[in-house]
This record gives sequence, structure tokens and C-alpha cells, in this order.
Amino acid sequence: MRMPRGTWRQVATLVGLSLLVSILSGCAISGAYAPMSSVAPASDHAREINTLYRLVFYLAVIVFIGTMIASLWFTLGFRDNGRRQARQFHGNARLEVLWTIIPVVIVIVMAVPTFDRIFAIAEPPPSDAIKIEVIGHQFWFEFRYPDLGITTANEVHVPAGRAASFTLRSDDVIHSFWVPQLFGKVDLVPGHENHVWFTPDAAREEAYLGQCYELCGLSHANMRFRMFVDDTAKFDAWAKNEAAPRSPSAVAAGEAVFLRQACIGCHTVQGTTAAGKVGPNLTHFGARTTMGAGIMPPTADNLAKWIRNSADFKPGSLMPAQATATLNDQDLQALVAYLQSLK
Amino acid sequence: MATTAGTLPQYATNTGLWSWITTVDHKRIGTLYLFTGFIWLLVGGLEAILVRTQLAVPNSTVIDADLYNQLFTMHALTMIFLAIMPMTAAFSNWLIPLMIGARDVAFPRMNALSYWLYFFGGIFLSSGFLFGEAASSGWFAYAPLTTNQYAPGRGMDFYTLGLLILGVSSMVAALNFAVTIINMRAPGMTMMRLPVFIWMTLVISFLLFLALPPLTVALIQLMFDRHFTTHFFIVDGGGDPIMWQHLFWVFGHPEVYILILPAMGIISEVLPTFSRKPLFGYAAMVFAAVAIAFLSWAVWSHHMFTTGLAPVPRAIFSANTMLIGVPTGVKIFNWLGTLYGGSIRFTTAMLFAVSFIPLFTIGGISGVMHSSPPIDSQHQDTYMVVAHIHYVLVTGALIGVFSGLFYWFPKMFGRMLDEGLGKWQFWLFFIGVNLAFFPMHFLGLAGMPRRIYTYDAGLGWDFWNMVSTIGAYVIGVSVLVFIWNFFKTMSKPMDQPNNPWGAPTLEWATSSPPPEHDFDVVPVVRARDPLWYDRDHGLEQPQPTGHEHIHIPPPSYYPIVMSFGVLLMAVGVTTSLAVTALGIPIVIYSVWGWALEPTS
Amino acid sequence: MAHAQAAAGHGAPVHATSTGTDNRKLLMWLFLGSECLFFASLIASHLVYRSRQLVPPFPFESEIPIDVYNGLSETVKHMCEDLGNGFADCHGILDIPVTSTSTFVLLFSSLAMVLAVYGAQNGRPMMMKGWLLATIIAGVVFLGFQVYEFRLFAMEGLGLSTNQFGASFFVLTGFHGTHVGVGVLYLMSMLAASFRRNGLGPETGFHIEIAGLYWHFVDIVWIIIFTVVYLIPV
Amino acid sequence: MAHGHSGEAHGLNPRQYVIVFVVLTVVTIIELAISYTGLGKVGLMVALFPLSALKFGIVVALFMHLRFDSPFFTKMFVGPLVLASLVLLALIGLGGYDAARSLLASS
Repeated sequence: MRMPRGTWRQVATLVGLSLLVSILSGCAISGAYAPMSSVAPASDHAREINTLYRLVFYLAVIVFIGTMIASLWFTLGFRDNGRRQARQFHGNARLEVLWTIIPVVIVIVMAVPTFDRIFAIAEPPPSDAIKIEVIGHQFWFEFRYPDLGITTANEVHVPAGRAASFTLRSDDVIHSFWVPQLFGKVDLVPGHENHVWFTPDAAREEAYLGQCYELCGLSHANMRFRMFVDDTAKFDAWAKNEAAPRSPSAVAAGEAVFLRQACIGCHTVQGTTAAGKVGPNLTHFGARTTMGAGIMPPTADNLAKWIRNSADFKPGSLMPAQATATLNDQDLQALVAYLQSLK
Repeated sequence: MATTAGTLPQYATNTGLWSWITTVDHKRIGTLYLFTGFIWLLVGGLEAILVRTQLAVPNSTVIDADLYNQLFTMHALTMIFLAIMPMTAAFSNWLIPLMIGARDVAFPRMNALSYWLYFFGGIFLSSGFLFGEAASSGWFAYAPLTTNQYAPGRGMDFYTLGLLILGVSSMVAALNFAVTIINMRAPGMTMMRLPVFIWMTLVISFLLFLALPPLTVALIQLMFDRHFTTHFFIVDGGGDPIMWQHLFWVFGHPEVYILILPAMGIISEVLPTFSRKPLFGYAAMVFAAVAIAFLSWAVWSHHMFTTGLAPVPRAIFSANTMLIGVPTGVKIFNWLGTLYGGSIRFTTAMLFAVSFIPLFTIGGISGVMHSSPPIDSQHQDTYMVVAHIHYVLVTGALIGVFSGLFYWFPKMFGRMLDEGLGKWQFWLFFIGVNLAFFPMHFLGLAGMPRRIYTYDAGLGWDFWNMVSTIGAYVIGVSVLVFIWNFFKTMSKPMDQPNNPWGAPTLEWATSSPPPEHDFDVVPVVRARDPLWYDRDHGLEQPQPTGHEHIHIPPPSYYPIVMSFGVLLMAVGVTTSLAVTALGIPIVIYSVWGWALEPTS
Repeated sequence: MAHAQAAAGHGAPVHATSTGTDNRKLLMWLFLGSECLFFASLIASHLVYRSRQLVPPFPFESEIPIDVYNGLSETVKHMCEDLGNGFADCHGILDIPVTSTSTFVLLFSSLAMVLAVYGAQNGRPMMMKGWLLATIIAGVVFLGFQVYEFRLFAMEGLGLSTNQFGASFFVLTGFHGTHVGVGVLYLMSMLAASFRRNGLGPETGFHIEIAGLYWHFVDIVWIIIFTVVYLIPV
Repeated sequence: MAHGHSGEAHGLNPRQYVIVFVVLTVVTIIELAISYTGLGKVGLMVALFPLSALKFGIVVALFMHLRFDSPFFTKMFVGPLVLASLVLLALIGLGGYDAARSLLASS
């Protein structure tokens, strides 16, 4: 076929340019720059998903580049130059059959490993897996270790190299549970029970970040959590501490305020009479690295403001505001100190 | 063939508000759809700009969480139900009779009814903003977030009732279109000679009137949960939120094709005209659309891969979804085949149509990626999916609409849109959409969730969000250029000939704009591209012979009265049942009057 | 063309259509196709939900644990009796003989309707009017049965919020009843219009036939509902 | 010619309609009788679905004149009917599966 000289160069330049931009920008999503990247797997299941993703991604790139070259070539190459007559034809049966078969082949190449993975993911976890229950609330995650007697919130620890099996439920609306680097997301659906399990690769000091991925109301954006992959010793120490009642060295004056106030209606602190079930369990609140479902560090200042009016940080928060009339500044300071001492 | 001067001058002289309110002329109703849809496109665009402004930088406080949730919910509802569907319906209204050689649609008053229901339904759906409580639970409205307990305001009532009204409007339009296309074709216009755009309209008409009932049932059940104490989606009473998702997506997935197929039809008209050669593989094009429509019924649960669906249905829905890639691929290849060997004129309409191919391919490919459940579990509810739907609906459906606007504007208004401004608009739009939506792929892979009003710095999301916001503004500017172009063009005199582009289809056989009765003589169709066939074989369309009586349906005010009655019934549910009681007799009165009104 | 224009004094003008079928009849058939999806969704919801009963009234006889029985309200309790073995036996609330009667009434209305169509198409206005009236009466009697059934269920303690059977049953049969009600109004308008000086005009047979399509469709929906809701236990 | 519908007597005659009605009645009585036999759920489904499908078919074909009318109408109605049946089955399968699963989970 004939086309004006230079068309090829134009096509190649445009395709090359857009590829370059894509590759450069693709670097920006590696785990180093994006801690919630889904293409930087750190567990067996995440890696298997990622392998499948890469296969499909390369197929997609090939199809896209092919389409792009063809559309640029045909549009630039068949410009009306005042000389060419359009060739009148209605189709080409052989070509049409061919390009029906091509996508069918691509689909089959995709479908086989996909089906394999679908059924692999549905396999039950190994029997030695650590069992963790996840319960979604507006707008925080509750984590329970039924075998270890632990109830905690928004920060979950799993031992490295051992399967972690999560049972997912919701207390109110639909949420979704996902740590992009560790497993494929699964929804927390009220009235249903879902499951997900994986084996994390290696212990890491830094937490893996997770978040709610299904619109769950006003503070959907503020429903975050952290997953720590610890080595066995560290995990055991953490679990032992979490399973125990609140630290005996907790600030006594603050505890008096805590037990006097409305706090106990919603929060539990084991070892005291506070046994509320609505809000997060605070028994070892001081040991957590974040507060408000992973949205900020638990500094004294943040805590004080949070108790005064949590909705300032988290619209739609169910925790009622505390005016100075019901909680004076002095008591507030004591309360904050108490919470921080709950190691 | 030129219009005989003086034949039925009703279209030109019959002006004024009343004539527009009572019109049953498909062209006027099409114009009404077009303008109303465009206004809603601006509203939806403004909502998107606000959303993007909030997301430009991390921890931004331009908009609070409540307003943000309302904005993204209403952005989706506005764009889907009030902008894109009506604007494609505008083309269907305008073009079905003209392209198949009919004088009007089968049921002109039903056509008016569908417009007025849409008019009032759109106002009702969006009126929540007036009370500061528009729907805010996403356009998919997943229960139980939408039940009284978690959405106590009236927002969800505007949603359920608004969508019910709009659903009736779409039903009426779809049934009307289907009957018109099946039954009102000019002599010689066999099904396999129908323009592809008409085929697409026929396919989406069937999709619409078959897919809307499950949505209607879901909306009714949700309304009963909210107002009449049932527990369809409330777990404590034995309900199941997953049932909402099933019923919603039984409708929701065909809806995606309802949005995109007309655009595919439009570019299938534009590409041949400006390549000066027939569409490549017409039959394959038609069968591909029918296959897509058929498959679209068997893929709905791919929206629910992360809900805990069992492995076997997961595999089945995954396979069906991947299969949709085959007919879609065939369409893309056939468009490329249409370009091949042509003599291409780069008008603005053609630029939009050509850019559709690679850009829609991006959206199509990412769709095929999501069809694999394990991969979907990494992409679902992240910006990856946002990128996907915007590449399908903006660089697919909306680009098709713009292409169609530039292409058929001379036919509709007798004036040619300014090509210089058009090219400015195209390039701004092209750059804008890619700036706005391509980075969303990176955001999605970097784990950014959808529908969040705020995010922290340091997650690798900052830069691309800023780029995306800039892109949104560029799109905004390109739309402003179009508005400027419109007003500039409308101030010029009507000067367009019957067939300014040298196009092959029947609508170009009559004057621009066409007379109220469309064709002086019902055209004769001898081939798939009738005007080119006539041109190449030296044939003429039949000319008027003497004084033929042409039946024009008289105007009617019953459609708007009935729609108003329906609006009152809906308003009553959110305010006082007395208003509903007022609406019912109005509806009954207009049905009765409608039935007895003489139509000739 | 001219002939069609002149004859079409009432209703839309009749064209020679592409498929040779009448536009309005095609419209009605397409609409009925759409209604199939509507009722399929409602029936599916009903079938999914009615198997999730935790508290009576149940549609069919079933046994419940005694502690559930002890927790029941008095309105519902009389439907169940303590079996003494840790379980209580609850009557089914569906009254098959009564509903069978109303099913026959609706079936009869279909016969009446088809005879009215026959009368209308064969130029026998009295036959048409008589059978139209019979159809309307049968429709109203069917609605009466439904009101009776709903009232009975309400008295026995089954409401929209009692359990999922109640909710999905009332919504499904309620929407069917609404369709019957609309049909009754439709036929009444036809009957009333047929008493005007020109009756229903030259297309009488056609108009009644279209009304008949709608009416028969409502009947066949009931045929399905009667089988899956009333005759096949949970 | 334009009024083929109004003048032309297509379909059965009144006597035949009455016979059809009697057949429908008898089938309904058989259905009722079967429902009292105490067959299990599956047995009833196997016995009753064909019978109600038969009734459905008789009404559609004879009372609604589909048998005598343009075959085009049959296509336009049976297509959606089949689609509706498939959607019905799929919804029952998917919803019912979830129902069974959540009941198991709660016990």
C-alpha cells in the first residue's frame, strides 16, 4: 500500500512518545513511591494475582499498541490529498473471520489462568493458619483473634511466614477490606460471612496500609487500618500483651474520669468495668501507632481534640462531642494521659 | 432533491413557547432533548469540576464530606440519566424517521410524553440540592447504606422516585423507537440496509425496555423498605443487601451498553462519510452489536466479584465478560477497515470519530482486564475502575455525541458549526480527557480508593491527582469553546444545502433543516448507502407529483399534563400524600383526554 | 394512503407497515415482553426471600423450635400448637381452596374477554358489551378475593414487616392486583366509550383485542404465581 | 385493507373458546389434585411446572391469538419471555445460594 513519505515517522514518533510517557509514569506506582501499590506484592496470593495481572497487562499493551498504530497509520496515511480516490469495498470475509479469532485466542489465554486462580483462591486455608475475625463498623475496623482472646481495632498484626485467615463480617453497611500489597480485596457484607487468607512473605518494621474500599458513608475516606507483619517472637510478645487486661500502671485519675463519663457506654477497657461494644476496644490503645481508624498519630493534642469533637476529624463519627460542661479541661487532660498509658 | 418551497411551512412559522410545549414533531422533541441534555451535561460537568477541585491536593478542605458525597453521586446520575442517555435520545429522535425514510415516529405523542417525563424527572432527581440533601450513597445505591437507618434524609427518596420517573420515560421512548424502526421503514429499507446508528438504537431500545423492569422492582423494594416497613435489604429482618446488587446490576450492565452503543452507531455513520467509502463489514457490525446486547445480560455479577460470590458463578460471569471483548474487538477492527483505503477529510466530526477508536480501546481493554476476578480484586473500587468507565463513557459515549453534533448540526439547524473553533475544541478535549483520565490508571494501581473526599500525602497519589484536576479544567474549557461556537453559528443565516458532507444516508436527501413532514415524497431505498447508490447509478429520488395530502399529527398538551401529574405524585411521597392525591386525577384526566383526542 | 387517511377517523392513521403488523399491537406485545421481566424479578425476589422465614406466619405448615414459639405474639401464636417434643407446629397461612376459587374467577374472565373480542371483531356489539361487563365483574370479584385474603392475613398477624414472606408476598401479589385494577379501569373505559353514539368507531374489534392482550397477560402471570407461590411449598 | 384487524374473524369460534376454557379448568383441577398428594417439593415442581407452562401456552396461543397472528409477534414475545425465565433462574440460583450460605453461617 502507498502512503505519503513521512507518515511512518509520524506514527512511530507518536507511539514512541506515548509509550515513553506511560513507562516513566508507570515507575511512579512501584511500592517505593506508592505504599498502597497493588503491583508490589508481598505475599503468596498477592504475587500470584500480580503474575496473572502482568500477563493480561502485556496482552493489553500489545493490543493497544496494535490498535493505535493501525488507527494512526490509516488516518494519517489515507488523508485526502486531492489525488486519491477512496477504494470502494464493503468488507473482507477472510479478514473478518481472522480478527474474530484473534480476540477469541486472547480471551482463552486470559481465561485459563484466571479460572485456575479463581478456584485456587477459594481453597480453604491451611490448618495452622492464624484465625482473625474482621468486623466492619462505620467507620473503623474491629479485629478479633478468637484463639488468642484478643480484641483490637484498626491495627492488626500477623506473623510472617504463617498463613493468616480472615473471616469478614459487617456490623452495619457494606465495607471492603484490602491491603493492596498482601491480598485481593473482599467485601464485608452484613448478613454474610466472607473469607480471605494469604501468607505474608517476611517481617517488616513499617506497617502495610489498608483502607475501606466500598462507599460506607460520610467518612468512607477516613476508614483506614494498618497491617503489621511481625516475626514470630515479636508477634507472640504483641499477642501476649494484647490478651492481658489493661496495664496496671495506667493513670488512675484518668481512669476515674473514663469510668465516670459516657465513654463506658461504647468502649471496653479490660480490667475495668467499662464493657461497651459500640466503639473500638481501648484496652491497649496506648500501644497503637495511630488513632481515629488510622487517620492520625495519637498525640495528646489530637486525642484531646478528638474527645471534644471527633466529627471535626471524621464527619459522621458516631462518637458524641463532649462539651466543657460535661468534661472540663482538667478531666480531659487526665483522660488523655490515661488513654496514652494504656500500653 | 430540494424541498418544494411553500409546502407546509408549519415548521418555520409555528414558533413560540406554546408550540414547543405542545409539539409532537420528532425533530422538535429531539432538539428539546438535545438542549436539556446539554444543560444537564454542564451541570454534571460542574459537579465533576468541584469533585476534582477537592481532590487536587491531599487533605484538601474545599468541600466537606457531605457535599462531596452528594456531588459524586449526582455527577454519575446526572451524566448517565440526564445528559448522555437524553443526548443520544436526541439523535435517535431526530434521526430515526429521517434515516429510515418515515414522516414521524410511530407514536408522536408518546415521544412528547417521554421528553416531558424526562424533563420533570430530571428536575425532581436533582432537587435534593435545593434542600441540601441530594442522594449521597453513590449512583449504585448499595443497601443497607441507602435504608432509613443509614440514609435518613430525603436524598434517597429523590433517587428512587426520580429514577422511577426517568425509567418510565426511557421505557416509553424505547418502545416507541423499537416500533418505529421495525414498522415505519421506507420502501426498500430492509433491516440489513438500516444505517448502523439505527441498528444500535434498535438494540438499545430492546435493552432498555427489558432491563428497566428489574431496576424498577429494586427501586420499589427499596422504597418499601424506606416507607412501608419491609426488610428486603435490611439484614435484621431477614433481608439481603446482595439482592439489591443483583437486581441493580441486571439493569446496570445493559445500561452501560445503552450508553455506549449509540456512540458506536454515530461513529459508524461519520467514519464512512469522511473516508468516502462504505462501512467495512456492515453485517459483522450489526451482529456484533446484537451479540454484545445478548451477552450484556449474562455478565452483571462481574460488578460483584468482591462480594463473596461463589467460585463457579464467578468463573461463569468472568468468561461471559471476557467474551464481550470479542464482538467489541470486531467492531474496532471494522472501523479501522473502514478507514483503510479511504480518502479522509479531517472535519471536526471526523476527528472526534477517529479519536474514539484508540481512546475507546483503552477503556475496552481495561474492561477486559477487570473481567478476571483475581485481577478485579486488585482494581475494584479503585481509580483504575474510574479510569475505565471514563474512557468508555467520556472518550466513548461523549466523544460520539460531539462527533454526532458536528456531523448533524447542519441538518438540524441549517448552519455549519465553525470548523476552526471545532478543532480548538477537539484538541482541548483530547488533551483534557487524557490528562484527566489516564493518570487515574496510575492512581488505581497505586491503590487510591474511589469515592473518598480526602487522602493523605505521601501515598504516591499527589502528583497524578493534580494532573487529573488540570485535565478536568481543560475539558471544561473545551466545552466552553463549544458553547461559544454554538452561539456564533446560530447568529449566522441558514445556508446549508441538503447534503453538505456528501453523506450516504437518507436524512441528507431532504432539506436542512427538514420540513415538518420530513420528506415531500417518501424516499425509495435501493441499497445500503442509498444516496451514494443513486449518485453512482444516476438515479433520482421520486419527486412530488401534484398535490399530495401529507398527514401531520396535531400538537397535544396531554403529554406535559400527564408528566406533571406524575411529578406531583412523586413530590407527594417526599412531602405530603395530599400532593400525590392531587397528581392521580391529573394523570387519569390526561390519559382519558389523550385517548379521545383526534389524531388527524 | 388516501383510503387509510379517510378511514382512520379515530386512533392513529393506519399505514401499511414494514412488517405488516399494526404499530399499536406491536407496541402492546413489546410492552408485555417488558412486563415479563418485571414479574420475573418480583417472583425471583419472592422465591429467594420466602425461604428465609424465621417467625410465622409461614405460607405452609412447618415446625419451629419451642423457644421461638414461646416468643411469639398472641396474634400469631394461635396459628401454632405446642407438640410437646421441643417443637411447635404452625399452620400454613395460605388458603388454597379460597385462592383456587379466585383463580377460576380470573380464568373465567379470560374466557369472557376472548368472547368479547369475538363479538367486537364479528360486528356483534351486544355480545361484546355483555362479555366485557362479565370480564369486568370477574376482575372486580378477583380483586375482592384479594382484598379478603390480604385482610385475613393481616388479622392473622402477617404484615409487610412481619417476615420476608409477608413482604415479598404482598409486594408480588399487590403489584399483580394493581395490574388487574388497571385492567378493570381500562375495560370499564372501553365499555363506557362503546355506549357513545359512534361506539369505539370503525376499529372497535382492534381496540378490544388490544385490551384483551393486556387482560390475558395479567391472567397468565397469575397462572405462574398460583403455581409457584400457592401450590409449591417452600 | 387497512383494517384487516377489525373485520376479519381470526381465531376460534365461541364454542371452541368454551372448550379451551374447560380444558384450562381441568388442568387447574389436576394441578390442585397433585398439590394435595403430598409429593415433595421437587416432585411437585416436576409435576406442576409443565402443567402451568401448558396453561400459559394455551392462553397465549389461543386466547391472545398468537397462533393465528403474525409470527413476528411470537418472536417479539417469546424472546423476552425466555430472557425473563433465564434471569429468574439466575436470580434464584444466585440469591438462593447466598441465602443458604448465610443461614449456614448464622447457625
